[in-house]
Amino acid sequence: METLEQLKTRIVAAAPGAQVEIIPNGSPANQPSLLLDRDHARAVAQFLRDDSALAFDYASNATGVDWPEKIIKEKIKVKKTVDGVEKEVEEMCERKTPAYLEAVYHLYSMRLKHGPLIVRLRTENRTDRVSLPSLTPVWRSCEFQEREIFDLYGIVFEGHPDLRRILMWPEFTDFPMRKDYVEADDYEYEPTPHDDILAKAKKHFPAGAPV
Amino acid sequence: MATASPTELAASAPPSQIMEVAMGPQHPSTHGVFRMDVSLDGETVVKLKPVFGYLHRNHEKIAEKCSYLGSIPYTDRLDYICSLTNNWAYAMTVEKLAGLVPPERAEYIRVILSELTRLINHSALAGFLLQDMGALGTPLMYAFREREKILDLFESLTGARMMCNYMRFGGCRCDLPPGWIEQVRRLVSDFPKFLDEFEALLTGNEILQARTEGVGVLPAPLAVNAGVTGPMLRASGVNYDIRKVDQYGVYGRFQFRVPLGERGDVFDRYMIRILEMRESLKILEQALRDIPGGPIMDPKAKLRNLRPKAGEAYGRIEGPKGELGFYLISDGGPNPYRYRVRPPSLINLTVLEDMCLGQTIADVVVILGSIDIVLGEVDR
Amino acid sequence: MDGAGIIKGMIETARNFAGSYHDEARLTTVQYPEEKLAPVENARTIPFLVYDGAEALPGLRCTACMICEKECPPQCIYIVKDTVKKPDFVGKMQMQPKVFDIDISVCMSCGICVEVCPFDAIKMDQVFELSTGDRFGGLLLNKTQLAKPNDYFNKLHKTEAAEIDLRRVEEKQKAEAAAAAKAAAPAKPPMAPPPAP
Amino acid sequence: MNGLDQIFVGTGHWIAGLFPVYVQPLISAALEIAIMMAVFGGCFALTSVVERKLLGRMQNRYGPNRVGPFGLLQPLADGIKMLTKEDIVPFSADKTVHFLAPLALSVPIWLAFAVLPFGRNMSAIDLDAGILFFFAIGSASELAVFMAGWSSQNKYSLVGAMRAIAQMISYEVPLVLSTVPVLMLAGSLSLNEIVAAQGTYTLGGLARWNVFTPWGLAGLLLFLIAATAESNRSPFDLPEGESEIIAGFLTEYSGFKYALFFLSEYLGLFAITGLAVTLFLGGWHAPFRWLEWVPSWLWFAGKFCALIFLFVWIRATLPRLRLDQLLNFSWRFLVPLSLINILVAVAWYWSGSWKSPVALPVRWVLCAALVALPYHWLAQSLRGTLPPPRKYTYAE
Repeated sequence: METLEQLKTRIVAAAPGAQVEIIPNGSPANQPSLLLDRDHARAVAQFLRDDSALAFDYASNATGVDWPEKIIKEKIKVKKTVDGVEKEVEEMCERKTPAYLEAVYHLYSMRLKHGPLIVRLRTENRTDRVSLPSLTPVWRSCEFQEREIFDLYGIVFEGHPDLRRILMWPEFTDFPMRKDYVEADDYEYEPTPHDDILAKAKKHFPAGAPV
Repeated sequence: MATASPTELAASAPPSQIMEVAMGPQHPSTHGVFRMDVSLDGETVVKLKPVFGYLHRNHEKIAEKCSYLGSIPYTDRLDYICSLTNNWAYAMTVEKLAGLVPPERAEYIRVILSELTRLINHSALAGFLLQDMGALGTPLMYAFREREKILDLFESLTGARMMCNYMRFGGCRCDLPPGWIEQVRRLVSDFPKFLDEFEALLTGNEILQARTEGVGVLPAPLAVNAGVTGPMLRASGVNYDIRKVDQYGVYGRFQFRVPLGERGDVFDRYMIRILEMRESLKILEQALRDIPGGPIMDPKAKLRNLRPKAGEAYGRIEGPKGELGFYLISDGGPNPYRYRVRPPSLINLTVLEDMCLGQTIADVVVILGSIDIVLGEVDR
Repeated sequence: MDGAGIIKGMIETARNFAGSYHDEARLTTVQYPEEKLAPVENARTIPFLVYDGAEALPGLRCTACMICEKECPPQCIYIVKDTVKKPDFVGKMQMQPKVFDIDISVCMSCGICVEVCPFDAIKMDQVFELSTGDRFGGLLLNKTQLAKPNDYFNKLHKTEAAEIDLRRVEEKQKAEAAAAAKAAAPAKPPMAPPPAP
Repeated sequence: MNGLDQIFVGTGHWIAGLFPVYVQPLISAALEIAIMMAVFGGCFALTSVVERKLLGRMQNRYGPNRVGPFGLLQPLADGIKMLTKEDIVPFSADKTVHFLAPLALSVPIWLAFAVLPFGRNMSAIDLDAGILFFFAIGSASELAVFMAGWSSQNKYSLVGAMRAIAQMISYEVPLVLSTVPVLMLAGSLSLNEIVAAQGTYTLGGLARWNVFTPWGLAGLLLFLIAATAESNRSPFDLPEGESEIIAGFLTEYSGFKYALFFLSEYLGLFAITGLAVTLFLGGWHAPFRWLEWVPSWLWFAGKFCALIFLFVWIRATLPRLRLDQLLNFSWRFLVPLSLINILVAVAWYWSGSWKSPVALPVRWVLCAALVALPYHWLAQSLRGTLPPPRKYTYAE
């Protein structure tokens, strides 16, 4: 399998107008991934599957990941005139990372026995525009996994044959796997409560924790 | 009976005759809490929608609150028949994430334990499949008689029969007790006798052949596209065994073959599992022969607050049910940022409806039995 | 012949039927209350606290370091530190737990508390007849119910217990040697480092 | 020999003798009914536990051994459990039909025992058309099973009931056809005459049972296969296919009604086994002349238990057939084979007049071939063109 750079050039050549970005991976497993843009994703996926040299005919894993807004404190060099002198000064400033929901696909080739190629699709934001093109028409193995991502994360997959909740009951409204999910208050008595269970116990038995 | 296409079937029967039946969640042969909304025309299946979620306890959210060491016992509860292969998949992924290398002896112990788990799973499956077909208990009891011997071996090594919690990232928890290798060697030497007995009881049986031949045929291209993995995929003739493809652990050193089926129907899936058991015995013999001495834990591995560098890793093994994968994203903290399990049972169920259309209720039960699902892994 | 497969299967069940009367491998049932399986050394059900010496509470090895409470995946251990210190087997003053509860209805017998405990204070028991009618308090074991003597631990896990006892005896001798050396050291100038252990 | 053999008949007469003459027939009839219900009720209880113990032994375990010595009081425990269990009737069920179904099934079965000869002149009624009466009673069970399935208003019960109807009707035909050769050669429909026809012994002392003739052996096998289907037992237990449609027509029954279904299933099995013993295994005759001294009813019981063991043995081994295979098996295999069996009986009877010493083995081979060849061709046509044997390639 060629390196990601060659792959990127071939993808851009095959699907005109597709923006592809290589995301490095910090861990020693060195599995960098490709970030695709939303509107060309289906075409690129089709290319990845049908190209004879790549032949990624097996989408092993489709995962949802939630990246909420994070405030990063950074020291950046700022040119400031300190009492008249032009000087480089390090200054702390906060930078908000963009918040989005992400769907990660691990692609393998059963015919040529290579992989994994990791493909990432990101939604615009975490609140209203949370839709992504579904890859189920290309690989049917993503059918249940995309339903699970929709159920637990809330990413709406357009073009999915049968998008409904897979694990939770249909009337459930919230998305449990998001980082800012607040659990329903179904506290049950536990004889040894501590940490967050203790906090809940105190809420339920204000007179004092039932030690 | 030719598999009629869904539209053709639905059109033929007037709607009033279609009978909606909910098979499950309390049903004797759904292998756990699992429901299938089946609409029947007489006894022929016209539509089948699987419904999951009865055993969903959000294993992944729990793992995000637990430390890396803390979520190892939870992996036992994923596919509760093969706890050791779950442990291995998770431990291998954390080793990829944190860059740990288990010593030789630990790798050999892992291969031995995962092949023993494969024996348990395949023999139990053959027993449950026959139970679904109506042979009440006999094949299942013979399979469980052998399984008990293997579970006793697990108990003497890991402390528990099913919830072993034995493997750690960087190696294993404790070394083999004296005489354990000897007991495994004895078990491996007289397991083929059980297999021959099992095949004599079943494989030639005309009723079994009649009930399984041509039932639930899974064509190879649909299998590959739908992400089916494991014995079910190889029964359709696709040569894809992760032990051979990735050669993870020390599988590269063993000579064993990968049986491939021809037609991909229920009989092939049953036979593939029997043949795979024989291959596993070969691996076990080789592994028992040249297991080295030495430490069983990577000295560099820190069990308690392990904080791998920010990054992600996807590790996968050939579990008895298919490709069991773990996808971990770490942000440098003691808890994984994202912990994802790739469940072979859930993804193998994608093709359940395609295989069951046009068959009768009795076949739906047999086809579901041949897919080999465990609800702990499907619902997580 | 068409019925051959069925007849072969029938012969198989007949062999098992006959075998169950004489062949011990073909009748594997253990009649539980009357016959019991031999105890397995590595087996683990629920944790218990180990104490040395005669009485339970002062002899507890546990120093309330709360590591097991943090590491326990289902969080079923609840410890409250005591203000009074007590000498441990080497003589050093150590903390001790005022309250040490384990809710064995939540405990999943995974044994992680045993692994992470630096003082060998908590070990896995092998008792499994734990059923009780009382759903709330019955399965909450407190310090006194959990404490069990060291020789009970030796009886259960022989090899592990032997190693630990060996190690503790060595540490005790080392500590006494260090104490003796310190007692002899004031004769020499106090700055001399104690002999390397 | 005569004393022990006629012990029951004798005591029966003696008790009847105690009463005035005009009431004696009533008393003897009541006595016979009471004894039959006691014997076969007890046999039901015993068989339910012995079957579970045999199944257990075939599956490397003990089977029930906690209630009473060797678990023999288990039926008592089951009986009490059945009586004390709550009798749930579904809300939308058709109450009266739901209530009547178990009665409609278990009452006729008792009648079937009237004609069976259990020992030398120990058959309750010596009907001339005993077999006709037996089959007429036997076919009453379909209606009751369908009543149970339909009235429970449960989808699985309905599927189970439809299966039961299809199965019982299509296996009634081979059941009756396989008895035709016996009737032809015995020359009478009365069961006592049939047993008497098998009473003589060959020179070597071996009894002339029908099963020792080719058409008799084939007939017995056909009869036993059809009998397992009639009594809904193992390879054909589709009406209550546990693993597919939960318990078929029994799904909505609990408590004593379920026990009644259980009872009538076993009684049906006993009746059909009794008939098989009478028709093919020489009723209450001893297998050898020098064994004549053993009481006749003991021979009947021995053969009866052997066949019950065979049924349990089959139940332990074979998986279940699918409905279409079940019907194909009956109409395209059993029925033609039992018709051919009648021809074989004719050939056997016609060749009976050969005088040459080697006649018997030649007749045997001839008639056996006359059955075996169609057996092979019919099995071939049943399975359709044989798919090529499966070969499994091995990838390195």
